[in-house]
Amino acid sequence: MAHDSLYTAPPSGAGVETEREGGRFAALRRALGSWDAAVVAALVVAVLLASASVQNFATGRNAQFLLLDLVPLALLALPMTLIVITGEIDLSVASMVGLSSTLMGQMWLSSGLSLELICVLVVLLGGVLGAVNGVFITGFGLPSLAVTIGTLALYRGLSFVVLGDQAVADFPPSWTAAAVRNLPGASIPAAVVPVLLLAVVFGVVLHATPVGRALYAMGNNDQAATFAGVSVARTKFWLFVVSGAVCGLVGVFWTLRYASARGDNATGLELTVVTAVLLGGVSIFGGRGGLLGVVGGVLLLGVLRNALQLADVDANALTIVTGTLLIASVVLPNAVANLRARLHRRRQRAHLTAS
Amino acid sequence: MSRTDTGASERVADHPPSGPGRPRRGLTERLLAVRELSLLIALAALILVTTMRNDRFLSAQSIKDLLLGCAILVILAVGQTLVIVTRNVDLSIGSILGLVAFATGELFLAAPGTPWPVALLVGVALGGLCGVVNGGLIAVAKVPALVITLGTLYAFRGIDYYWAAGRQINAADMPRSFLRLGNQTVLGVPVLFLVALVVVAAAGFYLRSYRSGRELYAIGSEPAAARLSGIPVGRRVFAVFAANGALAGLAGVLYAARFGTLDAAAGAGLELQVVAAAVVGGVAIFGGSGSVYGAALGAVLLTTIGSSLAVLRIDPFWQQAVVGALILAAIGLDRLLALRTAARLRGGSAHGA
Amino acid sequence: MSANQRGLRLGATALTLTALLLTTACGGTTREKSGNDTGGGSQTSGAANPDAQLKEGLKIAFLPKQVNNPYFTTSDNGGKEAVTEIKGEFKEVGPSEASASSQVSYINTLSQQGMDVIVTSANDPNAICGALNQAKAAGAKIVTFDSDTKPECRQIFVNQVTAEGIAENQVKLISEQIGGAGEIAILSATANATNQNAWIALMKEELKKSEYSKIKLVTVAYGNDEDQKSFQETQGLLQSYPNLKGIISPTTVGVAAAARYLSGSQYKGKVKLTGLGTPNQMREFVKDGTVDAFALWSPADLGYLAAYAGAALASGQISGAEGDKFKAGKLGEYTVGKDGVVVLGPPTVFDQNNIDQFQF
Amino acid sequence: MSPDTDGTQTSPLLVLDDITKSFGAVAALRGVHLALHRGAAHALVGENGAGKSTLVKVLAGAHAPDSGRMTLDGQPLVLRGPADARAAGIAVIYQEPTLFPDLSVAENIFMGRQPLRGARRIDSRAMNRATERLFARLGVRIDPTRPARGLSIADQQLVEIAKALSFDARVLVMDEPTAALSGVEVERLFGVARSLCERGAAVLFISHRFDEVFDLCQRITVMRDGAWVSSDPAADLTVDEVVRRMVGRDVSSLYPKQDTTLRDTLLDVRGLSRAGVFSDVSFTVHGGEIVALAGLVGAGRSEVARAIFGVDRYDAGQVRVAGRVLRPGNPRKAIAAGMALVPEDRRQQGLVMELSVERNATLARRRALSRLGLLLGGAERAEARCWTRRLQVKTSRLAAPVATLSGGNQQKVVLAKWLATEPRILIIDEPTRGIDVGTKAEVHRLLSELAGAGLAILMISSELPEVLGMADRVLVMHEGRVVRELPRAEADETSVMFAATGQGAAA
Repeated sequence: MAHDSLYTAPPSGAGVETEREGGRFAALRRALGSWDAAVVAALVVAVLLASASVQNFATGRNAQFLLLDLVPLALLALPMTLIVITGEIDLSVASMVGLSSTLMGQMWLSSGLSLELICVLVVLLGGVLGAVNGVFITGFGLPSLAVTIGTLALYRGLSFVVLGDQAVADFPPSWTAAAVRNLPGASIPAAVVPVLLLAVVFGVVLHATPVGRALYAMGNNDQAATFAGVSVARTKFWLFVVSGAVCGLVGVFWTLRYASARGDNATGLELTVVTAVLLGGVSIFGGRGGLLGVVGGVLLLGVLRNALQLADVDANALTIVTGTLLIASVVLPNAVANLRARLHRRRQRAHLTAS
Repeated sequence: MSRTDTGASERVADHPPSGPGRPRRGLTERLLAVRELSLLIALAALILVTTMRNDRFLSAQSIKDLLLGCAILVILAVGQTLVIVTRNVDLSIGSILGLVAFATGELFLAAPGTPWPVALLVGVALGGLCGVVNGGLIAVAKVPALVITLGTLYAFRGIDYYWAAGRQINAADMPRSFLRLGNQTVLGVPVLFLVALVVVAAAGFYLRSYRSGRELYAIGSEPAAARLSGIPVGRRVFAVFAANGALAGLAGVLYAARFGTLDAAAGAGLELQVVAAAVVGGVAIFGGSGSVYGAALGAVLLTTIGSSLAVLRIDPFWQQAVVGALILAAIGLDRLLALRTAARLRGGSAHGA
Repeated sequence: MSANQRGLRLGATALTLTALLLTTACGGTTREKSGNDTGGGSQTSGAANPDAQLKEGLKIAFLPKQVNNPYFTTSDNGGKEAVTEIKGEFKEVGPSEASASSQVSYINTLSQQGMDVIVTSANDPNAICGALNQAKAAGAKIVTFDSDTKPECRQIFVNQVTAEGIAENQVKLISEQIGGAGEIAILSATANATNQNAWIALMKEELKKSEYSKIKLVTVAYGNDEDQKSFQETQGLLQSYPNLKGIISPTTVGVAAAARYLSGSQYKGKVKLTGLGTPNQMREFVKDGTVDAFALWSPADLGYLAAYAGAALASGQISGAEGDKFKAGKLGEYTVGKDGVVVLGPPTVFDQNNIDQFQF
Repeated sequence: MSPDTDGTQTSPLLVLDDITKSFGAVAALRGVHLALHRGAAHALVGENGAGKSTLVKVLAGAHAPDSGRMTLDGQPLVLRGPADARAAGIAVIYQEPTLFPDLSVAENIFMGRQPLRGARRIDSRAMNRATERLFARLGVRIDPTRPARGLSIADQQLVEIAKALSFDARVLVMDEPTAALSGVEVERLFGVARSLCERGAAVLFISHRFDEVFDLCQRITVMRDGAWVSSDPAADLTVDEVVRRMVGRDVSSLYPKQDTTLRDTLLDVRGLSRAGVFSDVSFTVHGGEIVALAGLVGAGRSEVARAIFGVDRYDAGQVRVAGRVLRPGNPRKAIAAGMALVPEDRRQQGLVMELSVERNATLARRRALSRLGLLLGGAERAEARCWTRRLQVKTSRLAAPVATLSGGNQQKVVLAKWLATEPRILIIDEPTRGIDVGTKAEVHRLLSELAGAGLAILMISSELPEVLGMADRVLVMHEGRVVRELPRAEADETSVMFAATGQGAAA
């Protein structure tokens, strides 16, 4: 398994080396045990601060805008969380959304199928796109990073090929309106409901089923997981399929919400998804993190962007903020853990010399 | 890791080998040569097919265009090779290139009399600085380069946007002498391509003939063993990112000279092509093997594909899909070859004692 | 079968079943059935009062396709000048990449901030419609410029020139340069750029006129508004069509890239190039003889006019109905045309003689 | 009192004094002393897990000691990394070869020290010639330009030895270098070591083979459980005495395997082959029986176990469990059939170090414990509590990461994980590697009990006393084949080692 150690800086280390790593990761673990709580706390602080200082933030209408903007991000973050926990990554999600969207447009334009059937087909096709990733990664044993960079380009290219020079926009207004409609009597978009349902499903799978246990085990140590009877390759394959299917779903939502199927839909969204997942406390090395933290991360990211936008912060500054948040959310936990480990060693040394 | 007896070594108990023989060509080298050869064949086939459709594709002008077009990608691919060989990746080069290109324009705006070599140095230094940021973050945080450079991809681009604030720098703002760099030729060969050739040759020479160059391969091949051998892994990786940044900076300055019109979006999305060029050129994404010559050939091949798509009047939208498909095909092929080689080595003789 | 697999398969099956259920229950919506039920025509609300004074303190926001495009920077600055003249509050926001979805998010923000006028250039004629309608419902006046949305989503569209005007102008320029006969090609922006496609269609119409009968349009290439791509496409055009006499590139990025390519190639001066470009970008190439003449409207004036149109709407001077008239500061009086379209005027042609008088 | 003041004439070259090193809660080295003299070979012996390898890594500069002093030639020695150790003239041959698979053999040997020519360029011809000279000294012929990928483990070890030789080191540390070597190669190696000694170098030799230790070394240091036990001239010691010091008590009392009645054949392996790894391996294990698989490192024992359990595929042959053919390459089927494998490498294969004791103990049972596909309530906790109590795992809480436990307790968690699946066949690879003596005895008693309860146990062990004490039958492997089968009565150190080293195997 060459790919599990690819691009991971810490030494995979033979023998006793890992014992020291164990110590460090234990510290990391303590730091992260509270990461969920920290994210939620940061979210609350952000909401309070924004409500107090940013005009027009704390209104029902704004909440609706905010949530509606977050639907694709939240949906994509769910399977991404599981994939990153197994130590892999899927960078092709945004391209799969784009391709799903254009496929939907093309089918609507030329196939004469009913929109309901098209939606189902698009979700299934998304699954097929994910399966291509899965085959390359688990079948050929290639690093998911390299494969999904490849499919990032491939799927985006194909999505331009599919619709070429047109944007399909004549979807029935009843459908496009449904995508942005609010729940009756509330300023919460109806689309939030399926997102919540899926979040609960993913949360339960991750935290309270044998599958979830296996995901954590293989993310930490896929050899040990294999020895314990976990089908590492097969599980990962299906995760990528699920990721593709969710992308298909997001493609459908995106198309209807913006009433437009275009090749460039959702370009660059993968960065935001990965940022939200890492911000939510999922370790890029795999094996650690939870869904609650990720949901917190998604909301935090959304609130920050929305509030900054309302406060008339330049779009370019927002780009910098997203990039910096991504870096911070991987650098901080590691830096904290390193610091703790160093303090721990120093204490130990002091203890030893004293005795 | 295969731990199997290959019987590849012949154990001679009593008579040591008869003096130092002529070193044979190593298996690795032979495999590499095969890859570079097959790239050349692919390139030739592509040019042939395109020329059959349109004989102007092989005219002097067209070849000049090709060489001009691939120069920047070649330089970036060389830098990326240095990084990938150490089992890392740098996704931020497109943004570094954009930032440096714009900075070059700004420099000429602020100090119109600046001689172009100074601008070149400033650009390389700025690119190097970006690389140092990448390298520093990776060294401090000990997290995968992928994540860090994905972050700086956006951060550098954001700085670029912020600085440019929607402005554009035009050819008229830059000195003629600088712009001539972009399309001047020496004996019919564009200066830009010559610069790229020098970079390729220098990097290839360094990687083959210097201790620290070989250490890069060692780091990518087996990081744990590299540490035990006393190789300063952290320092080397840091240096590699700095060097890659500097090369992206060089590419940025050349970009400014070539295109003349600069806004903040220069080089956006280029990282995919660069990674593709390196991977197609036989640089193993797992690190430890591959050459800058292969990567450079990969870059030439990609550029030629782009040009021939235009000449063959194939829907340009296919181009990005082709880049993606090439990445997948290249890494898949490498994997297949590696498995084959491993099987051959293992199957050679099972405990043939 | 493993339980693990079972779980995943169960999920997939459930998903499919739900969707299928949905399908059968609703009986299916097909394209034929849904038809084109989007009503046309701009909706005008309330009657206009042509004598109303322009209000002061109007909050006018510019939302270009993207904030990093120099063209939009120039036109937004024109808008700013106008807003300052009428003592309003000016604001420019926008995404760093030209995508419709991020424009939606900005429209929502602007509407949330209680803007009186939103002046925007649409990345997609449909995608931002919903958000614009919501903003309109919340009390904002919507003016589009440069790139329109569907007419029902805005009150006024300030068109730089009529598409016919562009087509006429461009074809005339190239015909003059190549001597009225020969092969020409078009280098466009992205293949789904709405206005580009409209212009190209009209150019094709224009070329059917008898005076252009000896001119043959061989192909349309797409440079995606990227330097490198436009470069490559120009190169491809010249190789594919050895008899090419001229290129029209009705996009600022494309024409500059093509000019730069030509100026460094053997085709310099032999293959003519015209198109829509900014004087600053093209000055170099006009002076070195690569380009004889090209055209553009003034982006600053475009923004200026759009700001006045928005202010007139918000002050109740006009409602967007055909025939409404308003004064746009230094540019004088304009009349709203059919479908709420206001036309800036004919494009300016730049050549060796006048190019130094323009700085944008 | 310093342990090395007794009767040596010269002042020592390298001295380690009171070296301490711990990893988290595990103390790997506790006050270790060592003195190496010029021109002398010094043996370091101890059981697996006694801390020898950690000490080697300290010498190599790979681990910084928590406390203690090192002096080289009377000067204080501080190693901030492997590069410092090299600069000080300390060369290390590791137990596991540490080569760069993509680089050539010659480059592996000279990495970082390649011979140079003008402009500081690498002189690859000189490098290849030097490599050939080194191999000539060792009496082997390996193409210096071939990549290290694909070398056999013996050849890899030879490259490592050549690397150490190329240093002209003042101190040569060899951590079990002979495990994979044939007799001739070992002799060559010793010849080289002796010639280094004659030139004034100090050699530290770590091995489990006592004949080699007494053959090569003048002094012997014994370690146990991370602590220094004794350092004496080899001439004053006997093998029995050394073993007694290593183990800390009499050997015989350690292995309480009870005789049991044999039941039906539970595991039946027929003609199992995997190209280049092992071939034509056949044997059976009955219920109530402990069968040991003995052999040298690299003989293919663990690989056979992995193939039986389905972690690896095999090319030919068949595995039957209680008469039924087991599907190859699927550990889950093996588990379902009642098989359990306690792997050799606890850290990499047995445990998920960052997960809790509870999660680890129930990982193989996660499906059985779920209700309607959900793991709710305290099902896992209850199960984990039950088994950690039965095996007396010492841990503060079940939610603690398993990395915080000591080696012996970690091994118990692995056992708990597999015993919880209530297997019929237990394959256990190096059951007592790296755990303390008290726990060892517990593990042995447990194995005996399990066999008594009717389990079929296949035990792989590199520790001869353990093999001889525990096994009802001993299968000896050499180079991928089972070369001898010895019933308990016939198995002794000589007969097993004889077969394991391939001597007389053909007979």
